[in-house]
Amino acid sequence: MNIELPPLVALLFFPGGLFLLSAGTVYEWADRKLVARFQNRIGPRWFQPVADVVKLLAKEEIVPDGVNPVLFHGLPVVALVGTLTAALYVPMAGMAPSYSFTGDLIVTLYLLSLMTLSMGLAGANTLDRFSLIGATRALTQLFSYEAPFLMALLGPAIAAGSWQISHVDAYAQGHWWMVLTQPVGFLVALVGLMGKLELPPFDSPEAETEIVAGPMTEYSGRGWALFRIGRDVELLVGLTLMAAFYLGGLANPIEFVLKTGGLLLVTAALQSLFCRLRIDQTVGMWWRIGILLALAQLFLLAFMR
Amino acid sequence: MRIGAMLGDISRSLFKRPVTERYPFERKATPERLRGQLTFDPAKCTGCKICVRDCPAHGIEIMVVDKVAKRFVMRFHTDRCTYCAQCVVSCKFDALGMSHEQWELAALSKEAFFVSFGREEDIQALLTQVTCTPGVAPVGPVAPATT
Amino acid sequence: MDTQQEPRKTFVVPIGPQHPALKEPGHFEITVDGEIVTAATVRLGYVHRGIEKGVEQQNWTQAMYMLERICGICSHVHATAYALGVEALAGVQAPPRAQAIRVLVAELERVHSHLLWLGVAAHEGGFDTLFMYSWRDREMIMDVLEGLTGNRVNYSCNVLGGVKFDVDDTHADAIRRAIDFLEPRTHHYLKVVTTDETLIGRTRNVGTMTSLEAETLGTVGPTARASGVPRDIRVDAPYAAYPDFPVKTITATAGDLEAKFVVRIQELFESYRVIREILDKLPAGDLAVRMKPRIPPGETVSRVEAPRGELFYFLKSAGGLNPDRVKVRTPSLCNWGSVLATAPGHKLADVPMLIAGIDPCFSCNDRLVTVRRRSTAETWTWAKLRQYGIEYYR
Amino acid sequence: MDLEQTVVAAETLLKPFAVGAPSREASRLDVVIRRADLPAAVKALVDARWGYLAAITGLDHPWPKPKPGAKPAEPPAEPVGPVEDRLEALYQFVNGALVATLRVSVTYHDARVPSICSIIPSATLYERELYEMFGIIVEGTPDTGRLLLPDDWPDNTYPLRKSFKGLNSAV
Repeated sequence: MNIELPPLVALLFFPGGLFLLSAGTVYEWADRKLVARFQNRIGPRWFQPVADVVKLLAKEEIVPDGVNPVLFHGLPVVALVGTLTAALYVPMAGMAPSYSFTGDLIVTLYLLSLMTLSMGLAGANTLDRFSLIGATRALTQLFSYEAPFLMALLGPAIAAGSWQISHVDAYAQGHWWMVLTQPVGFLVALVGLMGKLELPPFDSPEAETEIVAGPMTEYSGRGWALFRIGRDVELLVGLTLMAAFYLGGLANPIEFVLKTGGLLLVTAALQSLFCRLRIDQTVGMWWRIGILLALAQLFLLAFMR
Repeated sequence: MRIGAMLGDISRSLFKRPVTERYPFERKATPERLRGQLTFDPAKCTGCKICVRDCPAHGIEIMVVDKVAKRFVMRFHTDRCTYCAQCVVSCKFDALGMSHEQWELAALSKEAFFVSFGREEDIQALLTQVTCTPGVAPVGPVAPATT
Repeated sequence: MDTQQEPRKTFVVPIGPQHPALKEPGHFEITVDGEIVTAATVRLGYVHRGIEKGVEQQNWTQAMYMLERICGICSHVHATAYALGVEALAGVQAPPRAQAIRVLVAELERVHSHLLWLGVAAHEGGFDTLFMYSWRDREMIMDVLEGLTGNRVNYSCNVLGGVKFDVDDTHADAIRRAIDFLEPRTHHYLKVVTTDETLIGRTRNVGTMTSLEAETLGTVGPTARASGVPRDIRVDAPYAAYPDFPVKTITATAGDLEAKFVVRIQELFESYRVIREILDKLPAGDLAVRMKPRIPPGETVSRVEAPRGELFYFLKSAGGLNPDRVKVRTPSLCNWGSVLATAPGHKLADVPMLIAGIDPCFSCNDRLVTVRRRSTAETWTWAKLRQYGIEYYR
Repeated sequence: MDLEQTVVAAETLLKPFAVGAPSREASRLDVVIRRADLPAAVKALVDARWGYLAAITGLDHPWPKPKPGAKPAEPPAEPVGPVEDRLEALYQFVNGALVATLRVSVTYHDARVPSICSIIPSATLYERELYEMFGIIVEGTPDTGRLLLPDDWPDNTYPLRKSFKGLNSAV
């Protein structure tokens, strides 16, 4: 599907700004609800994530002593802007990406990493011990999953012969689902996405039973709300990217909802199945298994072509 | 050794009703022995005050209106009570009991925690008596505390 | 940041008094080098309520309810230890039916406590699904106890000289149904904790304590039994109805966190068996004997096996209406040493699980004197509080 | 090991230190010892691997209030045994069904006992509690920081002594 939108509309309403924010909260709700149902609970009502954000925005923001205030206020904005911008290059809601150029896949991936990077810096910016440990863990985890995740997404790109997301999407629509032809890459990418979003079992950067909220410990009010929305949007963008690459592309909104919803169901199940991994276990797993699998997949693809 | 040992549980739960109770929208029936609000039968009370002596939380007061005519008023502090039912066991005359119907005892004001039991006219009698004596706390919800 | 400027300075991670890992207030200072723990200290007393002093001002009957409230999870064992001690001082024996009901409630309480622990320990390791399921199943026992005793936590089942209520057929059936439901579930949990790869990664060879260490550190209860030290008061010095309904001591040899999981879960099966046996062979007779309000002078020691280990009561009567001295030594206090001794060398991520491993009960440790400071005792109105907030941030 | 054997074992171990005959109840063995003998007695039990330290209980035996008109009695000179006007520390060891208690008495003005932490390291928690609650100074215990009482608790105020009637009156 392809609709031409005036740039301002694309930026503020669809597929940018307003749509992303509301769809992001909906996906967060769906994620929480699914995990709750997997655990035989009721889970939150549909407006809970919105209510959380509204409440946080209305709260006083406490700036702790000893932080750089510019960074403290700026980092949440950078994180959110990064993810919002990334959304412009993906086939959001089954529509063609608003902006597209050769190599936009790489740009998107880096924009998505901005989130984790900002969180790490935000944690390191404060004097809080929990934040510092959380920041160390967040950045350690970033360096471990980033490479395999990137390689796993390169697989479909190599198959399609283009590093442009819209081209890969179009290629995926016309061929077999790549989850069947490249199952290893799909697995690595899915787990990598969970690592990126710090979902359980990869949530040791913010393991509440050890370091409270990790890098986010000192954040309250607006900053925390922005990080949360940023994370929601990242979830949405990540799922869209995965569905476009591995699940036969996104041709229309219905396919978008079904495919990302299905992926969400799988990630929710994975979230509730495992015990949190220690940071050394996470890193060990990625470097020992994740990257090897991704590399093997990549070499195989290179030979096949 | 396997990965995801609880897969069976979570996939079954997806198709099951959640077990979460929707209190206060739905209330489960309370068991008969549930210890809720204290009940008092003024006809049976003899004013021996063993319940007052044994209460670990000082939650019971027995006011004597007329010892000879066996007219007693019990003042019960809902907020102090620990719901241990020692008074019910201690009472040799079965004058005390615990309700299993009145158990939602939370309230927004302290006055609600101060309940007087007894014959209506006895409470009234106590009230007039109390209002005549300055410095004595008034009696429960019939006459809300002014402080 | 401190570490960069002064590399020699230690980096201390404070856990508590308020911390998501602790469901009750306690304070740990964990010195870390990167992620590795190098030292650990503990500070208790945040929920110190002055109970040991408080009971000296209560009469013998009232004191029991105060002591029962030392702990919210193992409340019944406190009341039982105290009641048995007072009965020994007074030279009174509770009737056999009462003793059996005490043991019945104690075992039900052990089931509820161990299931609660299973959930908490899983949660500390970030395994929330196991936490939700074990607590869901624990609800069965809570309902049974509510139906049987009238309260969900502080059952107040004891009176001095016996128990308050009888177990009739409807309650016995309800208990049997709950046990029948729980037994297969418990088998399932045992399988989960011994086979799930991610959980084993967090528990196997973590916090290992040899049996010699366990013995010298003076650990008690499942913590000691997981290291192969068979300390169980129900077996060593049977009390109440345990001589008639003997239990088997469950031990493991590994001494790590996984062994603690296994020991506690296998104790559940033993509890189920004892509960069924008591229901089948409940002795007939009275529920309580009468006790005088004055207790003859003397001293006694009363020991009871709480879900967490040996509960030790020392009672002294001066012959009056009030206890002269009640000393309570709860199992958690014995087991602290094992956490502090095993923590160094582990990852920071293991610390919450190590703490949870002994099933600590902070309220149990902390007892004794209400602090009333006249100068600061001041009631603030909402308006005043708000004004203070505005002033503060101006 | 059955109960009688345990009792005999404990009696033999503690005999050199006992003051007077040990008193015996069904499952208890009380041995009064002198303060100076405490580490040696504990070491004897630990070396023989006789049970474990279950608790250290403090007791306060204040001098009873003299009856009106009567002259207050003189306290005995030798601080031994559970006499009045004394603080007492009970070291309770448990082996199977038996509780063996080492009883040490000290006077109020010389309330100090030697630490047993070099023999049983985990005793430090009990010793700190004993000090905080009864003011019996445990000489040589490794850590003397506050364990249970608040940090701003006044010094020389020991809540479990009978003379303590609440913070306001005690200060």
